[in-house]
Amino acid sequence: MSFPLLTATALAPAIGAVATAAVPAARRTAAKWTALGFSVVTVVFAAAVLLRFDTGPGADRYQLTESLTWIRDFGVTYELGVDGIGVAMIGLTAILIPFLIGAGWNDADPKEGETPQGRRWRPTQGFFALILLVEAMVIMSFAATDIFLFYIFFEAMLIPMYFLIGGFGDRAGSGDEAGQARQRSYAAVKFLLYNLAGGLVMLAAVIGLWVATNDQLGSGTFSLAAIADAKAAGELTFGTGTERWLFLGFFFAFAIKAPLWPLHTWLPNAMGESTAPVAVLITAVVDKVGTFAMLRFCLGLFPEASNWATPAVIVLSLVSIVYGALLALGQRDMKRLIAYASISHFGFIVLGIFAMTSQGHSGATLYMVNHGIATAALMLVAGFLISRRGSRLIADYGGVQKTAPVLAGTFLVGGLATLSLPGLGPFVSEFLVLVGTFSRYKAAGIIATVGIVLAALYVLVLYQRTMTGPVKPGLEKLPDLRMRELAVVAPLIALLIFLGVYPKPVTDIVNPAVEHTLSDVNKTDPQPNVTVTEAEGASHE
Amino acid sequence: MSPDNYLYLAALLFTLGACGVLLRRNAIVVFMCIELMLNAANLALVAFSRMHGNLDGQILAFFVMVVAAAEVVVGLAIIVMLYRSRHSASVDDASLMKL
Amino acid sequence: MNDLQAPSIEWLALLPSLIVFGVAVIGVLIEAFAPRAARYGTQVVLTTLGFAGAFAAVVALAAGGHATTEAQIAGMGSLAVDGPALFLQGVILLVGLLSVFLFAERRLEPARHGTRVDSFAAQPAAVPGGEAEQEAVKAGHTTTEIFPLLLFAVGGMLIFPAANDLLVLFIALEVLSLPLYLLCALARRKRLLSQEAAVKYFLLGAFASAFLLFGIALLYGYAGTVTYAGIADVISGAPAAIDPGLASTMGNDALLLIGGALVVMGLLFKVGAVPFHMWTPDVYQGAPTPVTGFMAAATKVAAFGALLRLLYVALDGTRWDWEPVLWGVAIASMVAGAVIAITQTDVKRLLAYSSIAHAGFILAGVVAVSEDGVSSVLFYLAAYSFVTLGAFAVVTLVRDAGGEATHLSKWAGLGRRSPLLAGVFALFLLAFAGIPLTSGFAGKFAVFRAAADAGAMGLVITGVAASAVAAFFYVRVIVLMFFSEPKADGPSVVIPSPLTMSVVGLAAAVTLVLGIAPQYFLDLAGQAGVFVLR
Amino acid sequence: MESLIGLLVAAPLLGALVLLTGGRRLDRAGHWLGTALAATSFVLAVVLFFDLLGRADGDRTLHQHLFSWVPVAGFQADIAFQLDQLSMTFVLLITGVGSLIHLYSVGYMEHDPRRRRFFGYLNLFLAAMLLLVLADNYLLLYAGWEGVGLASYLLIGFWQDRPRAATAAKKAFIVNRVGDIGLSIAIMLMFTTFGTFAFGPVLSSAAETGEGTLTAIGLMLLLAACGKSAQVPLQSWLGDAMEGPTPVSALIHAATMVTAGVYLVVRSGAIFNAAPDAQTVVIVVGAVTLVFGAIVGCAKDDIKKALAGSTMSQIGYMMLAAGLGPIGYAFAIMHLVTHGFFKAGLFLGAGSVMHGMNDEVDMRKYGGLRKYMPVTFITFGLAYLAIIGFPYLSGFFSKDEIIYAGFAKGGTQGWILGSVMLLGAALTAYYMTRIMLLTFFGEKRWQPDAHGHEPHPHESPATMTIPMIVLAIGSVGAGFAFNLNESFAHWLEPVTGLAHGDSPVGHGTVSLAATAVMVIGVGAAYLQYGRRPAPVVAPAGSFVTRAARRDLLQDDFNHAAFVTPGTYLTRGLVYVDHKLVDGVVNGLAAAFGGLSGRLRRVQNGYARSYAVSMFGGAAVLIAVTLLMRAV
Repeated sequence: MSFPLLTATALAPAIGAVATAAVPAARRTAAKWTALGFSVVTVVFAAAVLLRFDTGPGADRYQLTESLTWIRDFGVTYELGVDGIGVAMIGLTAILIPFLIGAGWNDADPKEGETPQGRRWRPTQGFFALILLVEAMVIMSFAATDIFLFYIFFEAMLIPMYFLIGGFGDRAGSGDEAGQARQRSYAAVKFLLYNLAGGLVMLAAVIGLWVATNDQLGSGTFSLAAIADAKAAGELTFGTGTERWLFLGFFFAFAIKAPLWPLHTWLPNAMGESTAPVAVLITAVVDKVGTFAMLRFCLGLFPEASNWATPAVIVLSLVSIVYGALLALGQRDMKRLIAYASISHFGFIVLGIFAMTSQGHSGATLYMVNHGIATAALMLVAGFLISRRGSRLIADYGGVQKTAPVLAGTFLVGGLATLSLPGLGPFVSEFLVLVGTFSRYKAAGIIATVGIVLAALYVLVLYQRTMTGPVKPGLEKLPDLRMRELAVVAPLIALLIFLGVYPKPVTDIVNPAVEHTLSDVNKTDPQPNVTVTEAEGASHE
Repeated sequence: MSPDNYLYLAALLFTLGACGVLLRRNAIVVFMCIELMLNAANLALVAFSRMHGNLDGQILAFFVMVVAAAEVVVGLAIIVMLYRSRHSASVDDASLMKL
Repeated sequence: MNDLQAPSIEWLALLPSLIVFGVAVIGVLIEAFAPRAARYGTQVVLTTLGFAGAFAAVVALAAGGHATTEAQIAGMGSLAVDGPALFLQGVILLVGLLSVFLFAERRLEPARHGTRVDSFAAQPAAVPGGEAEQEAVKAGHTTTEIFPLLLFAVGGMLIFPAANDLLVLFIALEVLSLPLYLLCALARRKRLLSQEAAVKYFLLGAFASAFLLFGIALLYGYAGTVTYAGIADVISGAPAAIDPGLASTMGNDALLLIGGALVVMGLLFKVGAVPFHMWTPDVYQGAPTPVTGFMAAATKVAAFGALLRLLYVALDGTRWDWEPVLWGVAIASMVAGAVIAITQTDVKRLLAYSSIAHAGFILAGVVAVSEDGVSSVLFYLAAYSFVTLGAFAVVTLVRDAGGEATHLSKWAGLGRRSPLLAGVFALFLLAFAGIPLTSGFAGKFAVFRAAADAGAMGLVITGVAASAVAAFFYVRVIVLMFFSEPKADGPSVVIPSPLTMSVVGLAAAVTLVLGIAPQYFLDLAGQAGVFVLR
Repeated sequence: MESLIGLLVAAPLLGALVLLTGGRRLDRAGHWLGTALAATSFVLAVVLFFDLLGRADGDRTLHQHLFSWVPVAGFQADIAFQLDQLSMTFVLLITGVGSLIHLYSVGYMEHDPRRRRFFGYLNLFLAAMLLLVLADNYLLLYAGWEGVGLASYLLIGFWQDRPRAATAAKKAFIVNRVGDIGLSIAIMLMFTTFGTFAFGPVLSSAAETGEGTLTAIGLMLLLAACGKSAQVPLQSWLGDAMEGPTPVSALIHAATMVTAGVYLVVRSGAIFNAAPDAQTVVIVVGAVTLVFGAIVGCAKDDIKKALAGSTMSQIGYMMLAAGLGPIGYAFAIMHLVTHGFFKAGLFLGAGSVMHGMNDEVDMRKYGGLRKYMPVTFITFGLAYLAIIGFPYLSGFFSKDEIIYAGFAKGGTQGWILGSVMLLGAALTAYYMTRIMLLTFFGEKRWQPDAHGHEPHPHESPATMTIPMIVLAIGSVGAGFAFNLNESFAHWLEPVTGLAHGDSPVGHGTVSLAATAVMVIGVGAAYLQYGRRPAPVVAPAGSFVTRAARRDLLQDDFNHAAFVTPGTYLTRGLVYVDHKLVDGVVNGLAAAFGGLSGRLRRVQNGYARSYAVSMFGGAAVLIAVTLLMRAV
C-alpha cells in the first residue's frame, strides 16, 4: 500500500492538537508556534494531495484511496478517497487554518490582570489545540468515502467546536462579563443541540441505510464504492419511499449544518458570540461539510429522491438567499450581520447543488471555496476592529478609514468579495451558480439575482456606517493593522484576486467530479436552443 | 374441589397485601403486607404443586419462606435504624428526596 | 433399595460464582474473628483477589468454548453457562473489581483522629449525630462489612443472568438485592438521606419481589415446571409429558400472560424502566456514591441479562405478546428519563434519570429479538457500565465541607479549576449522550441498528429524538463546568489515591477504546449472542 | 499588434495596484506615475488606431485571447479582447479624456493628503473601463461593468469623512447593482439560448432565435444600460454622485462611464435590430430621460448637479438614437464622443471655478467670474456653445443628426420623437445659458463663508488649464471633423451598420429648427437671468420648479416605493426571525423544560406513591398483554 496521504493530512493537525495541548501552561508562545507549525505541515500535505490528484481524462473518480476494515460488525470500513470536490475542500480547510491561527494569536490569552485559576487551566493551548482538532475532523469528513466514517467525524467535530464557541469570546469591554458569558454559553449550547439533533436524525437514516443494504446485499455496508457497485449491478435498489425517507434524514442534518432556512438560527448566535477566527472556522470550514455532504451523499446515494426533493429545496434556498440578506440588513451587530450574509450565501450554494447542472455544481463547489476565503477576510478584519474597540455594535463605529485606512481598505475588499464583485473569487462562483440554476429553472435564477443587490446593500451599509463619515469619539487613536494582522489578511486578499482572475486550476480539478455527480443523478445539462455557428473568427479553445 | 378456588384466594390475599402496602404508613405494617403478598404466592405455589403432582412448587414455597426470613432480618434492621434516627416508622416521613 | 442418585453438579463450570461466594463467606468469617485493625487490609486484598480469580475463571471458561460450542446448562438445569451468561458475568466481575477500589478509597474524607476513613458510616446502627456515633468516629471504626456485602451482591448478580429456572432467578434476585439494601444505608455523610434511600429501596424492592414471585407461581401453575426449557416447551405446545394437571392449565393463557407480565415487571423494576423506575432517583441520590456507581452499573447488567434470558429462552413463544408491551416501556423510559432529567439539579439524580433513559435504549435492543439484538445489548451493557462507574467515581471526588458536592450549581467552573477531571467527566457525559468516538455511540448504534433491522424503526426514531433531548442536559452540565465562572466558595476536587484514579482512568480508557476500536468487543459480544436452550 | 490590446488594460491596472498597495513612499510621485500610465495607454491606443486605419475596412477587428477564465462544461468564459472600430473609438475617448483628467487632477487634488490613492482609483477606473469596451464577451464586459461601478463608488465617496459623499457613493453602487441584475440575466439568457455569450457567435446568430427571447435579452440589457447611464427609472444616483471630486464627475459621470450603457446597446445592436419591441422601449427611455434630465438641469443651483442633469439628458439623446437602430447607432456614438469633449470640458471648467471659489458649488453665489478666470471662462464658453448646438461646433453636428434620425423614424412616432428632441434642445440651451450667466456674468455675489473666509477667485494652474484648453479644441472641432464625408459613420459602419432613413423633414430644415429652438432657449434664459441680477437666495418657485429641484421627486418616489417598505420589511423579518423562527426552537426547548418540570412532580418523595405507580404499571402491563391477545 502506498503512503496513506489522506490519513497523513488528517493526522498532522490531530498530532498538532495533542502537541499543542501538551505545551506547559506558562509557555503560551511556544504553543502558538507549535499550532502554527502543524497547520503549515497540514498545508504541505494538502498541497501534496493536490499535486498527486490526477485530473486527466479517464482518471479514477476517487483517488488516493485507502481502505481498511474497521468495525466489521457494523459494515464500517476505514475508506478514504477524494474526488475533485474533496480536494478543493481539503485545500480550503488546510489553507485557512494557519490564517485563523495567526488571526487568533492573542485571542485566548488570559486577560490583563486576570489571575490564572488553577495551575492546569491552559486556555491558550486549548484554543489552538481545539482548532487543530476541528481541522483534523473536517479533513477526515471530506476524505471519508464510507458513510459511517463520515458520520462519525461529522458529529464528533461538534464537540471541539462547541468548546471553541462557548469557551472563548471577544474581548469586549462592555463590562457585562456575566451577561456575555451567558450569551456565549447559550450560543454554544444552541449550536451543539441544533447540530446534534440534525446528526441524530441522520443517525436514524444511517441505520436505515444499513438495514437496506443488509437486507439486499446480505451484509450491511457503508462503503460508497460498494454501494455504487451494487447499484450498478442492480443488486441494490431502494424503494421510492425508503429512498425518500433516507434522503430526508441525511438532508435534514446537512441543512442544519449548511445552514438552510428555517434551520439557520443557531448560526448568528454562534458566530456572533465566538471570536472572529472561530466564527470563520464555523462558517468557512465546518459548515462546508454540510453542503459538501449534500453533493456527495444526498445526490450520490439518493438520486431519485434528490430529484424528487429538488423543487422544495430550491424554494428553501431561494428563501435563504433573500431572507438571509434582508436580515443581514437589519442587524446592529457586525458579526451577526456577516452570519446572516453567510446564510444568504449558503442559499446560493445549495441552489447550485440542486440546480443539477455542471455550472451549478462547479459553481457551488467554487462557491464553498470562495465563500470560505471571502468570509475569512471580512470576518477576520471585523475581528481586528472589534478587538480594538471592544464592541460588536455597528453603531459604535464610524470614520475608521480616517484613522486606520489599511484596516478599512482590507475590510472593503472583504466586503466587495462578499458582494461578489467581478475580479474577486466569489463572483465567478456566484455567476456559475446563477447560470447553472437559470439554465434549468428560469424563475429561480431570476429570484436569486435579487441576492446580488441585497448583498451590495448590506455590505456597503456596513462599510458606510463603520468606516466612513466623521470619526466617532473614542476612535481617534485607533491603531491601524499590525504586521501580524496584515500578514493574515493580505494573502487572503491575494487569493481572492487570484481565484477571481484565474479560477481555472480549481475548475479543472472540480469539473470531472461534477460530471460524475451529474451522472449519479442521471442529469445532463440543458442544451442551448440555438446551435451557434462559429463566426467572425472568435477564438475559443 | 376446583383448584381455581385456591387461586382466587391467593389472588385475594395478594391484592389485600398490595393494598396494604399502598395504604398503610407504618413501615412495619407495610413490610408485613409484603409478607402477606409473599405468602399469597406461596399458597398459589402449593396449590399448583398439588395440582401438577410435582414437588417443585412446594420446594419453591420453602425457599420463599427462607428468603422471607432473610428479608425480615435486613428489613427490620433498616426500619429500626430509620426509627432510631427519626423516632417514627412512618414511610411518609421518609420523603426528603423528591422531584 | 435404590441407590441415592447424587445430583451431578458441574463444579468447574460454576467456578466463578463459587469463588465469589466462597470469598464472601471467608469475608464474613474475617469480620467475626480478625482483629479490627487487620480487617480493612485483609478484606480489600481478599475481595480483589476473589473478583480477579472469578474473572480469570470466566475467561478460562470462555476460552474453553463454554461461551459457544461447549455452552451447557449446569446444576441440574438451574444455571446456564453460555455466551451471554459468561459475557455478563465478566462485565459484572470487572465492575465489581473496580467497585472494590471505590469502596476502599480512604483519602477523600478528611482523616478523623489520625485514622483515614472511607465513605461509609463508622457505626451504621448508631443514631446520626448521636453519642454512639461520635464514639465510633473517635475510635476510628469503619464498616469493613461492606466488602462481604459487595461479594454477596456480586455473587447474586453472577447467578442472575445465568439463572435458567424461576426458582434460581428468585433466589439470585434476593441474594443480590439484600446486600444492596444494606449498602445503601451506610453512607458516612448525609445519613438521613442514606437511610431513607435504604428504606425506599428495600420496601419497593420487596414489593417488586412479591410481584415477581406471584408471577413465578402463576407461570409454574401454567407449565407445571419452573425450568425455562420446560416452560418454553409447554408454550410451544410440546411438553415432555402431559399429566392431567398440566392438561388443564396449559391451555390457560391468562396464567401464562399474567404470570409472564408479573415476572417481567419484577425484572423491569431492577432495570429501572418506566413506570417501575421511581425508586431510582431517590436511591441513587441517597446511597453512598461508590455504592450508587456499583449498583447503577452492575445491577443493570445483571437484570438485563436475566430479562434477556427469560424473554428469549422461556417466553420466546409469547414474543408477540410481550413485544408491544416492551415497545411501550422502552419508549416511555427513553422519553420520561430524558425529559425529566432536563430540570434536575443534583448530579446523582441527573445520572439516575439518565440511567432510566438508557434502560429505554437498551430495551430497544431487547425488543429486536435477534442474535444481533442480544449481542448489541451485551455490548451496550458493557459500554454503559464502565461509563456509569467512571461518572460516579468522578462524583465522589468533587467535595466541599459537607462531603460530596452533588448540587449542580456547585459544579460551576469546575473545568477551570481541574480541567483534567472535568474533561474526563465531560467525556463520560458525551458517551452517555452517544457522541461518536465514544463507547456510548457504538453501543447506541449497535442497539438501534438491531432494532431497525428487526423492523422497529419507530423505536429507533423515538430513541433518536430522546437522545436529542437527553443531549440537552448532558450539555448543560458541560456548560456549567466549563463556561460558568467558578464560585468563590465552590467545591474542590480531592486528589484521590491511586484506587479511584485507576477506576476513573480505566473507565475513560474503556470509553474511548470501545468508541474508537470496538471491533474486538463487538466480536466478543457477537459470539456471545446465543443462549443455550437446554 | 494584437498583443498590445492587453497592455491597454494592463498599464492602468498596474498603476492602480502599485498606487493602492505601495504605501506612503509613493505619496510624492504617485500622481505622476498614474498620469504617465494613463498616457501610456493613450499612446498605445493611438498606435493601435493607426494600425487599424492602415488595414482594410473589413479587417479592422483584432482579437487577443489571453487565457480561459471560467471553463465549466458548456460554459466557456475567456479573458479575451476584441478591438474593432467601436471599441477603438471608446478606447481613444477613454484614454484621451482620461489622460487629460489625470493631468488636471494633479493640480486639482494638490492639497489633498490622499492624492496618491485618488490616482490609484482613477487608474483602476481606466483599467475597468477599458476592459468593459475591449471585452470580447459579455461576461468579461460584465466584469468591467462592475469594475467601473467599483471605481465610481470609490471616487464618489473619495471624501469618505463626508457622510453625504459616502451615502452618494453607496447609492450609486446599489442603483447600478439593480441595473446589473439586468446584465446578468441577459447573459444567462444568452447562455441558455446560444450556449455562449461571446460577442461573435451571439450577435451573428441572434436572428436565428425567437423574437420573444431577443426582446427579453434586449430589455435586460436596457435595464443594465439604464443603471450605468442614469436613465429613467434608474437615474437617481447621478445627481448625488456629484459629491465626488470634480475630475471624477468629468471623467466618469460625464465623459466615459455613464456612456457605457449606450455602448452596450450599440454593441448589442444585432439583438435589438431583431427585437423591435425592445428598441421601442429604448427609445421611450431615451426620450423620457432627455426631457427629465433637462428639466432637472434647469432647476438646479448647484453647478455640478445642473451639469449632471444635462449629462442625463444628453445620454438620453444617445440612448434614443441607439434605439432607432442602424440609422442612429453611429450618431449615438458620435454624440457620445463629442459630448465626451464638451461635457468633460464643462465639468473641468466647473471644477476650476470651484477651485477658485473655496469649493463653493452654488451658482447663485458666483457671478461675474469671467474677469477673474479668463481661461476657464473661454474654454467653458466654447464647450457651452458646443453643447447648445451652436452651428458648426461639435454638438451641432451630432445632435442634429440624431434629431434628423428621429424624424426619419417616420409616421407619428417620428414627429413625436423629433419634437421631443427639439424641446430638449431648447431646454439645453436654456439651462446652459443659465449656468453661463449665473457663473460668469453679472455682479459678484459671493460672501464670506461661516469662518469668515471670503473666496478669492483666481485662475487655476497650468495642469488644470491645459486639459481644459485641449477639450475646448475638441468641443469646437470634433463635430466638424467627424461629419466630413460622414467619416465617423463610415468608420463605424462595419460594426454598427449604417442606414439612411427617409425623413419627412429635410436635413436643412432640422438644422434650422434646431438652431431656432436654441435661440429661443438662450433668449429665455437671458430674459430671466441676464437682464437683472440673480437673487442669491433661490426664490420659492412654482410647484414644477420645486419638484425639479428635488430631481422631480425621484428620491421621494424611491423612498416611498422601496426604501421605506424595505426598512419595514427588514425590521419585520428581524422580529419574525427572532420571535417566530428562533421562537419555535426556543419554544421547543422551553416546552420540554415545562414538561420536565411537570413530570418530575410525579416524583413526590413518598414511597407509597411510588408503589402505586408500580402497581398501576403492573396492571397496565397485564391489561395490555391480555388485550393484545384478545385483539
